[in-house]
Amino acid sequence: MNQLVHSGTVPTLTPTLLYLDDITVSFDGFRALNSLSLSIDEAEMRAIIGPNGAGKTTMMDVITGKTRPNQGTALFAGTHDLTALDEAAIAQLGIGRKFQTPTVFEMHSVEDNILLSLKADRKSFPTLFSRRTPLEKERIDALLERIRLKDHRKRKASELSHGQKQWLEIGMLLAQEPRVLLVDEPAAGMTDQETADTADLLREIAKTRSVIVVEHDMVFVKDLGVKVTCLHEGSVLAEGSLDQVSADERVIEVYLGR
Amino acid sequence: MTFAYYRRLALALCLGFLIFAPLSAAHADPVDDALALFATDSFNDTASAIDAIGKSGASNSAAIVTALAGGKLFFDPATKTVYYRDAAGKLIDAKTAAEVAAEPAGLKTVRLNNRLRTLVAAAAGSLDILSDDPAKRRSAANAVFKSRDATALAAVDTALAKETNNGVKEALEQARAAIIVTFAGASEADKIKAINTIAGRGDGDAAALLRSLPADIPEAVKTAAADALSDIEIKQAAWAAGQNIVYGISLGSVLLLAAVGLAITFGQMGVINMAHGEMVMIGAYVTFVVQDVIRTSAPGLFDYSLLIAIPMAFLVSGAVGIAIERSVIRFLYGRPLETLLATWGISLILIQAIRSIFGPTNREVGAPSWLSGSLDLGGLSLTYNRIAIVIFALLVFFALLLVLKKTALGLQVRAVTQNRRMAAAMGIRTDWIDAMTFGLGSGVAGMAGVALSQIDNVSPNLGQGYIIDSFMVVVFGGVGNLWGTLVGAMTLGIANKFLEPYAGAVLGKILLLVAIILFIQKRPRGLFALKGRAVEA
Amino acid sequence: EETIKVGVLHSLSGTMAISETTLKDTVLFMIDEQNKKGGVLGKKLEAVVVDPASNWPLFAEKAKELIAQNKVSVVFGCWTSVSRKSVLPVFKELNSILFYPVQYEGEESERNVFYTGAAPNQQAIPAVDYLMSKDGGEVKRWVLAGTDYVYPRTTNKILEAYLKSKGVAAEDIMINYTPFGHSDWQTIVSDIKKFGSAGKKTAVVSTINGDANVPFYKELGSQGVKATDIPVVAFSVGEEELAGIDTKPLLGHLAAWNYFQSVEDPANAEFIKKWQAFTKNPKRVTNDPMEATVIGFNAWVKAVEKAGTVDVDKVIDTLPGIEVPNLTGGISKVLPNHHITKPVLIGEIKDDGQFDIVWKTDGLVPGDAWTDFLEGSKDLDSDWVTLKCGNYNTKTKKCGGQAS
Amino acid sequence: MLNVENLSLHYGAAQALRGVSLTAKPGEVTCVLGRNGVGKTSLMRAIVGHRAISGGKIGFGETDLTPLRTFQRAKLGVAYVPQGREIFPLLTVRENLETGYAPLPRGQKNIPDEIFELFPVLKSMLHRRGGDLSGGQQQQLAIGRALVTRPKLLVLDEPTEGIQPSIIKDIGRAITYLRNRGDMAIVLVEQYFDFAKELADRFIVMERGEVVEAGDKKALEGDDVRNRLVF
Amino acid sequence: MILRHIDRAGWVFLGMVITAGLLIPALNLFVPADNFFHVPDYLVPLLGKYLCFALLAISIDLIWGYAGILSLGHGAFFALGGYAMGMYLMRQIGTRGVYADPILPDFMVFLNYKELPWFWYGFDMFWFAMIMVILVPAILAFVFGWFAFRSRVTGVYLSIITQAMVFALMLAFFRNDMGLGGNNGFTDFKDIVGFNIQAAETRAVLFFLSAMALAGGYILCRWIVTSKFGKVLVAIRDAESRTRFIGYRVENYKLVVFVLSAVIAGIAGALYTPQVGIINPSEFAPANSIEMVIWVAVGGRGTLVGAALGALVVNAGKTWFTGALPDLWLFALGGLFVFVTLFLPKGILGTLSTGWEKAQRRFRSDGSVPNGVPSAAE
Ligand SMILES: Nc1ncnc2c1ncn2[C@@H]1O[C@H](COP(=O)(O)OP(=O)(O)OP(=O)(O)O)[C@@H](O)[C@H]1O
Ligand SMILES: Nc1ncnc2c1ncn2[C@@H]1O[C@H](COP(=O)(O)OP(=O)(O)OP(=O)(O)O)[C@@H](O)[C@H]1O
Ligand SMILES: [Mg+2]
Ligand SMILES: [Mg+2]
Repeated sequence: MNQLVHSGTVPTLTPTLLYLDDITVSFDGFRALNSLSLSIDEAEMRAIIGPNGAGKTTMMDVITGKTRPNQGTALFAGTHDLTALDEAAIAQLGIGRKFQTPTVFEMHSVEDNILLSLKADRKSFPTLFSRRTPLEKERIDALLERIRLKDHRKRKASELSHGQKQWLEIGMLLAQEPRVLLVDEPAAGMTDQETADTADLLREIAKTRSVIVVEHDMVFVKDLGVKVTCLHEGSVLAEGSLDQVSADERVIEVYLGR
Repeated sequence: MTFAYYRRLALALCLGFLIFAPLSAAHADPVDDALALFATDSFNDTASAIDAIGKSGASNSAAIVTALAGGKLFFDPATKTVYYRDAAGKLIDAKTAAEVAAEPAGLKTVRLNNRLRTLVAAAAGSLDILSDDPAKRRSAANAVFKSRDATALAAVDTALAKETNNGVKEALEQARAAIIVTFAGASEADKIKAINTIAGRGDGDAAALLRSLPADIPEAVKTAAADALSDIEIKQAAWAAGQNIVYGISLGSVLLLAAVGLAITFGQMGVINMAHGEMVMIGAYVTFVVQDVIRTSAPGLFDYSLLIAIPMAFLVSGAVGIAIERSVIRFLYGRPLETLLATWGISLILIQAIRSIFGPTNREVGAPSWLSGSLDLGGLSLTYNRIAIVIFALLVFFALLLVLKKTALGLQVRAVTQNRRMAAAMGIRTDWIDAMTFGLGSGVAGMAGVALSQIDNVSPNLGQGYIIDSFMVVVFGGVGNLWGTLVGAMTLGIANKFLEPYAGAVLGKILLLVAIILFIQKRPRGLFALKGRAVEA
Repeated sequence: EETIKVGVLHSLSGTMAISETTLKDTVLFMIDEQNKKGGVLGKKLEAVVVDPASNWPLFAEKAKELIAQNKVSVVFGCWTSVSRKSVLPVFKELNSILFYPVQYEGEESERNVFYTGAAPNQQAIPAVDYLMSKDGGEVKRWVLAGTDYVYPRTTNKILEAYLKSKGVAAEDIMINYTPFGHSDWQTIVSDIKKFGSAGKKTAVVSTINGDANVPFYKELGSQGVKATDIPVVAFSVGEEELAGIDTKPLLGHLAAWNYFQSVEDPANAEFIKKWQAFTKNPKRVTNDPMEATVIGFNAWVKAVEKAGTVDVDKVIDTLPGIEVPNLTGGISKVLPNHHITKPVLIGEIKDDGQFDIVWKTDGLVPGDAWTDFLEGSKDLDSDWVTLKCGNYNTKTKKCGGQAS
Repeated sequence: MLNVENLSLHYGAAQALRGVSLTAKPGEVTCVLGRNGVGKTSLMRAIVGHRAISGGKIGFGETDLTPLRTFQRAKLGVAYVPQGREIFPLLTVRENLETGYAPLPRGQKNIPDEIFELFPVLKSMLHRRGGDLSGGQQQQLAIGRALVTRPKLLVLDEPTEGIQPSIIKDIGRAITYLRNRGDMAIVLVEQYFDFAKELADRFIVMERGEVVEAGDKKALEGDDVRNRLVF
Repeated sequence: MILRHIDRAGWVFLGMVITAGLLIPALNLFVPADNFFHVPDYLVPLLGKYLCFALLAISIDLIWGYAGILSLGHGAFFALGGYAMGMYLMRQIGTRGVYADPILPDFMVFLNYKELPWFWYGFDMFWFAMIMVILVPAILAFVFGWFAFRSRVTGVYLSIITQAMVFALMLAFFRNDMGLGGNNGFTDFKDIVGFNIQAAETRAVLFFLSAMALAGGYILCRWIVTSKFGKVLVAIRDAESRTRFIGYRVENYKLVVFVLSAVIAGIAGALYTPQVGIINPSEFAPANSIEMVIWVAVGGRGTLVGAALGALVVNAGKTWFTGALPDLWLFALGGLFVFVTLFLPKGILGTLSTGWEKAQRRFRSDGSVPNGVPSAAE
């Protein structure tokens, strides 16, 4: 497993790695996030649940620079103001993301998808002159093995099935070796067995990195065994262990159902 | 000297026609002499002849001048006899004023040049000052205003006394003022009053008159004229801005017409339709063919030719569009860039086809009478054909908007372009929608061709001239947004017309292009960009 | 059977096709006529037609192809100045003959080119003279409107200098340039109207080219600019262009050419008849560049017959001095500067799309390669017979451009 | 009603389905189970006509669907909720639903109320663009859109993906309701085993493009099938 | 090794280009004119022109085929390179112009220029002109790209503003006031670095240089597109925003290729001018730029070799058609474009190579599919 996730990065001393405060995002008057506050510590895994449209994906959009909040603070490692940086800068800080609907480079082979994601200098000229090192090759192999796409490594990503793309995207995320992983619905479209496997993987990663997982699959969330935050209408509805949260009347009312 | 000629002529005509006082002349037969001058085929002689015939006292001299103006005065080079054709079309011997039984062969028209045309028009024009038709009276008054001929004063006064129509009356007063201002005998006070009247007119002609006042006028008149002139100039500057907007809207409408079809085939369907211009061209040729058929088989319908051509152009271009869609484009959905290649090829083929069929030269498309002339609104001048184009462009635009917004077609087109496979799974006949939409876009382009035939060449290259502008408009407005096309066309049109007077046509266009480039930096998805996740996905 | 090949280098597609296609047909017609007469030197003529597609570099390429690959003896071709400039080096390098049939800006005289269209002194200057005369309306104020390229630029420069030398004040001259294919003339026409309302007789001298003319005239018509108010004299509008316009509103506007279809002359009548028969179109019009092509063609035939060979050098040497009848009743002569003598005619547009000839020079005007009204070219002279030089500087007594 | 026999399908040279057979009857839910990449979606694509098949037969009632184009199948009453939602992103929610009018006769062009009862969120977002919705909302829209066409055969490819638990339950109830109405055959692709087990009247399990197990409700009780889904 | 990434088609192509670069001048210069193998004089610059176009097509394919930047204004860079070379050639004419002015080119004399405009300084020196050939397109591309890519202008919007750019340049160069010869542009060149430009030897050398430039341009582009950088470009082409989320600064990548592509186009233009003998604003015509894109599409977008092939096929076709079918050639050319899109959807090269693969497969296999669906691995 260590091969998958290098422990090369030195953890900063600040316990809070990601800090969101009073974030509001509105689209034509509709508040997708409503003064949301949240903080994630170094090497913490957090599960986020909440009804469809609660703002989970929007929150990730804010963190990764895709959406600019109308108000609020978003800090990374205490110093970087995420609302002022662009997507590439944020990614280079070490924030990686898996999208809700799998988005991979369709025209590239599975292998190249991973290669492009591998942690490396992202500047254009170094990239121009970079050549694949044996170390990189090893990492690619390990990752492909882990996401069970080794046999598909030469195939174009567009030819993968939906679930395979999900896995590929997880692989790409791992390849980046980010300090924070934002994982939006990793278990969607996976079998129960695969879902459990994903949970294993995430738990493993979370030993050294921070992870934010969004999922609707309660079994999976239970498997993760971490603190759960339930969003509703753009702000936090409940927070705590899964048992606590799922016992909350309001959570049952708006989310779990009876 | 033009002026002197005119003066003598007008005097003669006034005396001859208005007062009906027969003049006895010293010469044995002045009519003969005058007529002989018509038959020499020399412009100078003709000028003298016009003068002489007026003086000769011939009873039909008015008829002769009218015939001359209409190109209906003839002479027989062999016998030097002069004839004219009267209103009823009968050939009359100018001397005897009797109808000629057998038309002599080899008659030649007495030719006019611009100088003579001015003389004749003025002569014939002052006859109109007492005409029954107010429009004729007004134009006669305007002619006098321009000529400022002192001898017309009496006639103007007579006319003024009788005039009941306010507009004509004003024109007559201005004409009178114009005469007074230039008339040596008028008093200083009268002249200053006259200058005020002229200033009230406030147009270019008034300014021209004031500018060209003789140098030897009294100081007071001079200052009054200078004041009036600067007044007029200020007013004209204001009008000029208004006129620019009018020109801009008119250019914008042309752009809109040219682009609106593309807003469908490209904006809605996503086909990079390089053959769009050729659809416009086909529309223009349909107009030509319609007019050609009308000219040969039903000349009476000529005034309706455009009204007939519009639906015809829609159908023909639409049909060509459908044919193109069915035979080529439909294999290319989902490969938008290849539509560029294919439609470029199609455009070459269509250009050459038209060139092979109709020849490489321009074809004549005439304007129906109701489209010629212009409407003057204060200091603005709007030509009818431009007004018609503005109205037509807006009609087409809103009709299209209605079709796309209110019928199932509009929704289905968008569904098909956004996700072809899923649209089919929803039961939408994608191929039928494609064909109809492409046909609609092409048909609309064809209708644009009818309008453009009125202001541009009808040649195989017609479409090429508009294709770049059309893309510019659609993209500037925001692809897929019909309103964007409207606003884009109007913005570009007006901007162009405001830049042109300052920078010149070439530099103005360059500046506009640079402005577009800069604008797109600010709004990378056009004027009416859609926002939100939906687009980024 | 051995033939003599004649190259035809006129655009059959693209923007210039509209004008040039007719000239291609004219050459084919002339060849046909000549072959009926038995050809030249006992051999039939054979046309080699190519399409340079209004693409200037392609002109050079096609010229090479005609001369080097098809081995033509002479080429009739080009319309725009730039196409001529593009092929010049080719004709010099491969030593062949080009007959250029279109009015142009002058400032050129090449050994391998014969200019049968009008030089500025055979069109522009007489036209202005006419407008300044009593018959022309004694024009005092001038609008020089042109398309922004070298022919209008040069012509207007010459005219400006000429007008100033005639005492016209600078503020009485308005110069306006528009891009190629300009189609929105609203502003310019209204500016012209405004300029013309200063109380002095105003005229427009138009060097507007090609496609832009139709919208220009349509706008003149719809804004009611009548020839009696502000006459427009054009140098690039002929019968062919007018065939595409409803000319009723244009009555009386002018054009200056060396030939009009309406010229009353038996040779012309005969020519028109045969031409219409050849094209199987009884309405097909003729125009000035066609006449220039005809003169050039006949001059070449005559020179070949005189020289007894199609050898390029011999024919070039024989051509100056050759006299051929033109279609306006005179005899045009090829001059040592490779231009020809021509009459200058002014016509007014009639409502049937033809011109009414209202003025005509007394005799034929010899074409002048270098204008007398511009600084740089005043001192230049061209003579390929005695001086063997196209740009002989009469001051320095040197022939320019001969170093290589 | 639906009768798929011995179906095979290729992507280029690669074979994705090998002799797959499946039946679905009105008033029943047929579940298709299998791990990632075994060909479930490919099978659905074949049924709705998004992919040409290279062998076999698809019967629908009396009609043979194989020669028919996608929209013709939709006209016959085949509705599809694709994996990945495939919402028309720039159409509003209402317009997305209205695309379902195309195969309907004139009188029936309306949106049944039951859709809004099932997915109330759609009602409040009628004017929002489809692409702006959250993932789960889009999934709901996709199901709603399919129901607008009043299908006889409803093909659902992983419809619960990304949907919050309470609504999954609602969807389950809805499917039960539609099944019980008896006029609709339902084919359901599902990886969420418990959900499938609850709804399925019959099922197939696929592996490498082949059907490896088929049966009815009872066969799902044991661990056999569940084990099939473990890698 | 830079050559390692060249595939079979690439080697065939390089072989052909280099052979042609050597053989054609040799056949022109050393084989007597009546010999069957003689290449006539007029053909050498004509073929040289095709090579320049091929190089231009490669530069377009680099940005369009790999980075998804559809430039409808690439003619601008080509023409600017051509103009820079043209200015040098004009200054070489010296007193051999018709007005025999030692400094001012002819067109300036008759437009009454008193002295050389500032931007003409230095162009009498070859090295300076060569620097400009590279610098001028590069600077334009840099400034344009810097703004456009930073503002995230993409897709048709980018295409249209490139078109606006080339259109504006065309109008500007048409203006006689620009001091660049207006509509006529530059022509009637005399010599280049001291050699007569019309001499067969000079042309042979120019042809050889064009072939080398094409080969070099191909190798460079091929090296770029097979590098990781090239993979990033493709990623940008297919999913621009996704690439950003992985941390690549998309605008910089685009800017680098765009400038590079402009420089290659400029070099192509510089080689074009002396061989064709004229450079004028029609090179900026938007339709020309569209046509260039079409060469690439005909040959096969995203294949480099195909782009070059497309340029050769279309232009050779044009030469041939305009001579053989002067009245109808647009039908032939238009028909060719339609045919290619309908029947060779991947362009000529794309289709050839798919055909080759198929044939190979048939040869190798007996039903067993090499790329069969691997099942989810156990
Ligand atoms: N551009 C937009 N315009 C309007 N509404 C938007 C826009 N983007 C998002 N929304 C709305 O914001 C809300 C939050 O969406 P978001 O995708 O964050 O939800 P989510 O919690 O991820 O839901 P799910 O679990 O379904 O994925 C939704 O109601 C959505 O419709
Ligand atoms: N467009 C395509 N081109 C080539 N191969 C494809 C394509 N789509 C799918 N495949 C391949 O076909 C096989 C079956 O894919 P399919 O999408 O049907 O699987 P699935 O069972 O739906 O999987 P999932 O549960 O992940 O959605 C997979 O191996 C996949 O890689
Ligand atoms: Mg979400
Ligand atoms: Mg699937």
